Amino acid sequence: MTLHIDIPEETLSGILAKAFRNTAFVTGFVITVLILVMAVISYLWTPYDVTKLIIADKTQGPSLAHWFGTDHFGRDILSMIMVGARNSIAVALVAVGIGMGVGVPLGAFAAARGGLVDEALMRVNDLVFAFPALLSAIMITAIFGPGAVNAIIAIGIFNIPVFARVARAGALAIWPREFILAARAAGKSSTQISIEHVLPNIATLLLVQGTIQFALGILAEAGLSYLGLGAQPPMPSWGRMLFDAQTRMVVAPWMAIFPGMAIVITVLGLNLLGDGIADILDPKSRRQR
Amino acid sequence: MSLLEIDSLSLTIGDTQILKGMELSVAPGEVMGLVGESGSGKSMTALTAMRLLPHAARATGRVTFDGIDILAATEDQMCALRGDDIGMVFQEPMTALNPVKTIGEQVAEGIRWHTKVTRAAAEERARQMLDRVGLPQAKFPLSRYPHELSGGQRQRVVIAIACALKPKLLIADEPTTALDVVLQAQILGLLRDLVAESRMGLLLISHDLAVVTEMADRITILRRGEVMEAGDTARTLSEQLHPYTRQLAQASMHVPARARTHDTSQGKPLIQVEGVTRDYPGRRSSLLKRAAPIRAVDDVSLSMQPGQSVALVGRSGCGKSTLARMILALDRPSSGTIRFRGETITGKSEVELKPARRDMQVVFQDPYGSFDPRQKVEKLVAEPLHVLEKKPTRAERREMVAHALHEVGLDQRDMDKYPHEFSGGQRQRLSIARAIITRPKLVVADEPVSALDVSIRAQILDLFAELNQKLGIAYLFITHDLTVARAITDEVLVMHDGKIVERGKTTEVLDHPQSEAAQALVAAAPDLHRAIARKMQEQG
Amino acid sequence: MTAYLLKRLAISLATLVLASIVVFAVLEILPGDPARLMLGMNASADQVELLRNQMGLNQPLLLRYLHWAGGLLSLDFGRSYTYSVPVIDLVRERLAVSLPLALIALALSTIIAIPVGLFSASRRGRAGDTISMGAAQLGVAVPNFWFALMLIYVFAVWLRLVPAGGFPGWSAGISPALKSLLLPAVALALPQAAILARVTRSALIEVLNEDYIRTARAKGLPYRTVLWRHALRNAMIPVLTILGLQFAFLLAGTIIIENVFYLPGLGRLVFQAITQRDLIVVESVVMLLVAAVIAVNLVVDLSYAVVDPRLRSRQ
Amino acid sequence: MKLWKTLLAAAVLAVATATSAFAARTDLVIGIPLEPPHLDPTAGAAAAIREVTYANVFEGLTRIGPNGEVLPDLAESWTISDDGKIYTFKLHTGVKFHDGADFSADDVKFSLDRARAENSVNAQKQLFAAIDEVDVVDPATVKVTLTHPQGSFLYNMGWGDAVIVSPKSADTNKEKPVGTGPFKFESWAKGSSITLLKSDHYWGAPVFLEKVEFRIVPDAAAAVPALLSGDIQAFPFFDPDSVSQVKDDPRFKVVVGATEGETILSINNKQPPFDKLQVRQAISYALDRKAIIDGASAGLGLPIGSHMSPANKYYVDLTGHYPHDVAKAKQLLKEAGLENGFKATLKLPPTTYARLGGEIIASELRDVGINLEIIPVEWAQWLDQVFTKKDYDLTIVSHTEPNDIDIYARKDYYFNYDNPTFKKVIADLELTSDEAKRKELYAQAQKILADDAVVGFLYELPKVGVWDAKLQGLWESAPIPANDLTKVKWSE
Repeated sequence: MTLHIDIPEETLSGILAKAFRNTAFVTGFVITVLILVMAVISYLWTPYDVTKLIIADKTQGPSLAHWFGTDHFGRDILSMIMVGARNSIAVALVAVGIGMGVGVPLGAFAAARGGLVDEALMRVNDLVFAFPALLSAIMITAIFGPGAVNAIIAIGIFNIPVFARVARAGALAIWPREFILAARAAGKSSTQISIEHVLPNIATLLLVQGTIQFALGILAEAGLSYLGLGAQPPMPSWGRMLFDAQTRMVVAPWMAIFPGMAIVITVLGLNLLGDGIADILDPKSRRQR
Repeated sequence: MSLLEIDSLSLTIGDTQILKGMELSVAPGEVMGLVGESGSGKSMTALTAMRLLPHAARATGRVTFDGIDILAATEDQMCALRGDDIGMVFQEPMTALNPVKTIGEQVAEGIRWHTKVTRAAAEERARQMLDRVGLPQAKFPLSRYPHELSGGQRQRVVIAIACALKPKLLIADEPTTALDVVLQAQILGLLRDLVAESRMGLLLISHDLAVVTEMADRITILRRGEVMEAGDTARTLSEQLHPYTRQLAQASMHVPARARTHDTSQGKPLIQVEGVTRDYPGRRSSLLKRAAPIRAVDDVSLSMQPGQSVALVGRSGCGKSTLARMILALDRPSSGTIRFRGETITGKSEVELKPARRDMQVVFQDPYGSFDPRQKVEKLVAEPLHVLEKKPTRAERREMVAHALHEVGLDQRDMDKYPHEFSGGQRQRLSIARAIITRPKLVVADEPVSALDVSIRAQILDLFAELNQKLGIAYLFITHDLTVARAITDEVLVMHDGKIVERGKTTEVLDHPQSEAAQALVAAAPDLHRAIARKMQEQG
Repeated sequence: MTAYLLKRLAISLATLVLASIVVFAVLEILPGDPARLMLGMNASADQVELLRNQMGLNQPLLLRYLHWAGGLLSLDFGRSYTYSVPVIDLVRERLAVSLPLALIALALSTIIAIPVGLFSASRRGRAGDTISMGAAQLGVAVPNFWFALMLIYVFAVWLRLVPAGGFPGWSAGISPALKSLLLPAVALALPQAAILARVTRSALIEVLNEDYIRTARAKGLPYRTVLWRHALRNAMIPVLTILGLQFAFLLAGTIIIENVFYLPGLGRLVFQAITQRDLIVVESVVMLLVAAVIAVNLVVDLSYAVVDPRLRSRQ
Repeated sequence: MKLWKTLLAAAVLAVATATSAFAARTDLVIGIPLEPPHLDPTAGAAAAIREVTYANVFEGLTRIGPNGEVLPDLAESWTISDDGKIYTFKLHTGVKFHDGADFSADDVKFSLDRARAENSVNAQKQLFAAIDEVDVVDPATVKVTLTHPQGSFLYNMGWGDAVIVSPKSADTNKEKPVGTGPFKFESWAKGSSITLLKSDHYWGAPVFLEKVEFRIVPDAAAAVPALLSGDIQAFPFFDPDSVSQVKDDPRFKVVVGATEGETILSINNKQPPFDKLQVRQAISYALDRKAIIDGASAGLGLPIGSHMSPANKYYVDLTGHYPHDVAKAKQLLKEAGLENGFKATLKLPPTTYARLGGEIIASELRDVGINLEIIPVEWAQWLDQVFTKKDYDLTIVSHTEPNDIDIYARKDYYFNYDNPTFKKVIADLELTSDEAKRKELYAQAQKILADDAVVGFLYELPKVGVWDAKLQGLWESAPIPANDLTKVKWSE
């Protein structure tokens, strides 16, 4: 299987014009921005203090005072979702950063070198892929203890081979291009070529994969927190809120519904954004109207 | 009565007008040639006749086949026509066949679908058909998969599929563009015979005036979706009444004006290739048996003088590109040595190669693929400056780029644009600007004009010729197109199966080829002069 | 073909050996003493030390690795620290839950996804496509444990159609056993089906843009026939890849779902074993899962060759 | 919201009535939170072993009743010598083990000797420490001689660890327990459930249930739906935190009883700054027990002021010793030179009360300037790091052994608390038999612990049972870990 990369030959304004005609992109973009804005606002203001427990107010249903109700410690769920967004975004984003930061150079290097280096790196990749990701994440948190930082590491490690693979496949599709040959004829080293020509041309591919991994990271963080292995109190996290909610589903279903929806909407937004970007930048996938 | 009648056909895809008031007809047994440069709407005409247009396309006008209104027919009616009464051959044989089905299945499928015969009967007919197109059962059983065949063989399979049910009309859309000249001649011969045998109408679509002239009874010349001129082939091309027709014909036969000033026999050779061989590891057929390596270049020796323009011609796969890459030190020979200006460049590291790189540059075939779309012209054209001893300042760099652009006929303001803002011909000029910016002694050009339309190609050949004169750059042209070789080179090397089989002055070799390989190339090369002459003769 | 097969096999084996070293090393640094856990708060340090000796925890590292790895080869996985029964018996019991669960979920997701993908691809850009792909987008975004919670409350607590969790065992009869696997399987399958449907659709669309589809259409075959005969098989490679990944995921990644439905499956066994520091169980189950993933990948690789004749002649 | 609930209730009811056409049931599925590692109560400490086997599969000479009283069991009656050193037990006759073997005095001698032997793996060997000699008088009579009089001997013999086993099956009880009880072991699906069946030849009063399944439900989240959907009919040890989910449902009965579990915020007394009395006292003032009980235990459980169950006869109410007083706490921290507060860690084992309580305590201590980092740990890590290596600042745990105030006098116990006065009081207690004097000493001990604010005393862990309203005869309290099913039946 060979990857085919179409390099769009368009101006930025052309791409933007197209972007804002793409429903998936616009929807995804709006949702993602809203979530980000919510997370930023939470630094400055939340309806209630999420570190303050008011046991007397526990498990109140949605009302004007508490739009999404309160949790088992009387904390405002809306405020917790706002602050929790911070955690989810931070964990997923840093994990993507780790994956990209390590994976992309590895993949690009493997593609540039080829031969034994490539083979060895890909076998290591296979090795990591052979471990069920969640299981390994559980083991990692079992060793280092639960917490947001270890969740980031656990998720980030499994982003590495993903990005390495994507970067390698993308780079392998770029390397046979004539402009690479031209650069080689101009005496550029493979590292220089990787940086100057290969990476910019697979950037969109990585961007799309990045949004996918970002979304998966949010799901993974929620899963780990749900098992009690993610962010620890008093830092609210969406997965942890679901963990707390599951024993109170009958009396306080809002405790499960709203954080769950926050996850769904965020992941949906990111996936739509990724789809939109892929759609806009891949001329072959132009929708027929 | 015409078999296919296209009347005031207009076609839009989205907001783009593709065809405007298109008129065309094909009579039974007639070969109609449809000629035009890229983007003229040739292929869309063919797809309209098949009604295989993209979803967003809207066609108005009249298209009738055998009395049936194609634009109004139901999908079922069209399915009954396609493959049975109208066959179609496509341009790209490498992708036109389903990779996961055997050639037998693919040929028999249409037969079974239309005639409802048993599998065995359909396979028998498929076998006959494949035999007819030159793929005899003994060598090419039905169980072969497409990837086991070469490009020419695959095109034969596609023709077998299209002609399996002896359609009344065969549409061939650039059927030979992806093939080398020798294969092209073979496939065209096959098409001609098949059409004659069963009195098919043939709509032959091509950008190559010579090919169409050789094949067609009548010709339609298309430009930007409009018919420029249509009529009897010989008359149209000999009279050249329409200015566009004349422009096309002249461009096809264009030879740049060159004064031969470079004496080729004296001085130190610029490049010396001595006994160079390049092997690639072969496919392993089993675990234990290591397959014999594939020898791409076999003990080749040659030398070039400074300022000399040399053509390296040969059929596709003969090893000419591999040889060129080794000369450019982008690939390493398995054995033998290459010397550039007397210095060995084989086995040197990138750093050691820097001085050599400064003096040799490359121009590639594809004007689209040879530029990184993410970088601006300034950076792209300046890329070879990387090998200079002293890195130029930014101002110096811009100055050098501006100069190079000027030399290739582009404006210096172009350096702040992206490559996609240029047309194909302009990009090839950029490519040349990049190649000459370091003032090299040698430029290797790998099929530099074969992807260009004829009129553009003439301009680029002129540019090459001009620069050769002005800067004294030596060229090594890699090409399968003898007209290019004839137009611009002093000497020709004919390569076949990894070996150089003939070498000599260009005109001598092309007019009196000695080796079998050279003879085949010369015989197969389409030539507009000859074609028109022949047509005139036929018609008396 | 044989060369290709042998090479794949060799790579798989090497990966397996490397994986066993990684697993062993990782568990070595896992904090917590299994012996102390078994004896509880009231045991003395001497008692703990005695037990550590009995469990062989005080032997040198390499010796223990070789002993363990050697055991794996002869399917002797050792004895569980907490249950003090052979690990292989535990695994066999748990596999009787996890394997059917994974298979049912995989079957469900395939049965849902492939037709939806075909439907969407053939109606590209139309309402049917938009709706089904919108649903798929949603499906991909829903965390499966949250979905499982919602399912439990609707179907088990409110409607009481199926058990809320637990597994009666196959001895209780096929029907009750299957019934208790239904909700978990649905919770696992739907998000996977969403992914698979999207992959199927995009693979099909990619294939439908290929030249040979036009060749087939030019033969006079109707669109549907072309879709089935020419497009689907070519679109199978990415679909197979995802199926392979999903099986691996389903077999191992059921940890959360098995916890939500308290099913006695492999996922929960390993999760419990980690918390209880039943290292021997963790090691064995992880290795088993890794072996399963590698085996599935191998099968997928080989099935590529079945689907695509080009790979058959390549090494 | 209201209408929505009514509609759903109607739907649920409709389905429920359609399926509930059963007569007096004889089967029961009981949910237990932890899976026993094996089923031999004489060879392991896990409470889960007793929760399955005690009084059901295995029986002892005596047994503990639902309120902690000592009742005769395999011993029909007994006499005690005047010096309190010789116990003569008269045994029931016609008793058989589940494998058909006859029960006799030989089995009693075997069981007691096995438990106190040098290489015994019994988890509570101290129960048998006072035994000097066990003699078989005749097949129905056993004489036990003690080295010194021991008031709690009959009580000790009622523990799960002191059950009588047969020499024939003693070694295989872990996997296939064989006892004399009314239920015999049927099967154990690891990780899932343990099934007991009614024994055909039980010596005592016949039991009502035919089949009992102990389903392992480790997760509070899974327990509620299982209960609501009727899969499991009783959770004798229900997570108090989940009680709100079922307490208004007429189908279920919620029973709150007492345990011997003092839930405390353990403090490492040698770890600065907790070595300062003011700091520990500040913590005690900072704790709001009511909020903790409400938030971590659904309002169930009694506050404590020292290490003693309010149900205990030696209990002294010291809950007023440190009232919730943030200002006072801050004042004390200032006196300790920590007016700017400080950071510390709080390691939490995986129980609900610890995890929830930890969050609340962290919030309360933050109010006085102590910033706690919460570190959740598994039991294995907790035992290793906190209990054994004493590598901790604060932790929350429930000490469930009855009457265990002496742990504060133990050498190297994980509190790192060393007070000679307290040790003296505990040593005196050992030697004192006068009840008034004992009461006085116990009061003194409790007072010292409170004064020293050794740990943060929180509340007495409640035993919350939830079961089908039609189910009768389950224990309400848990004087010892057990699920005695001998009196359990379904009402008509």
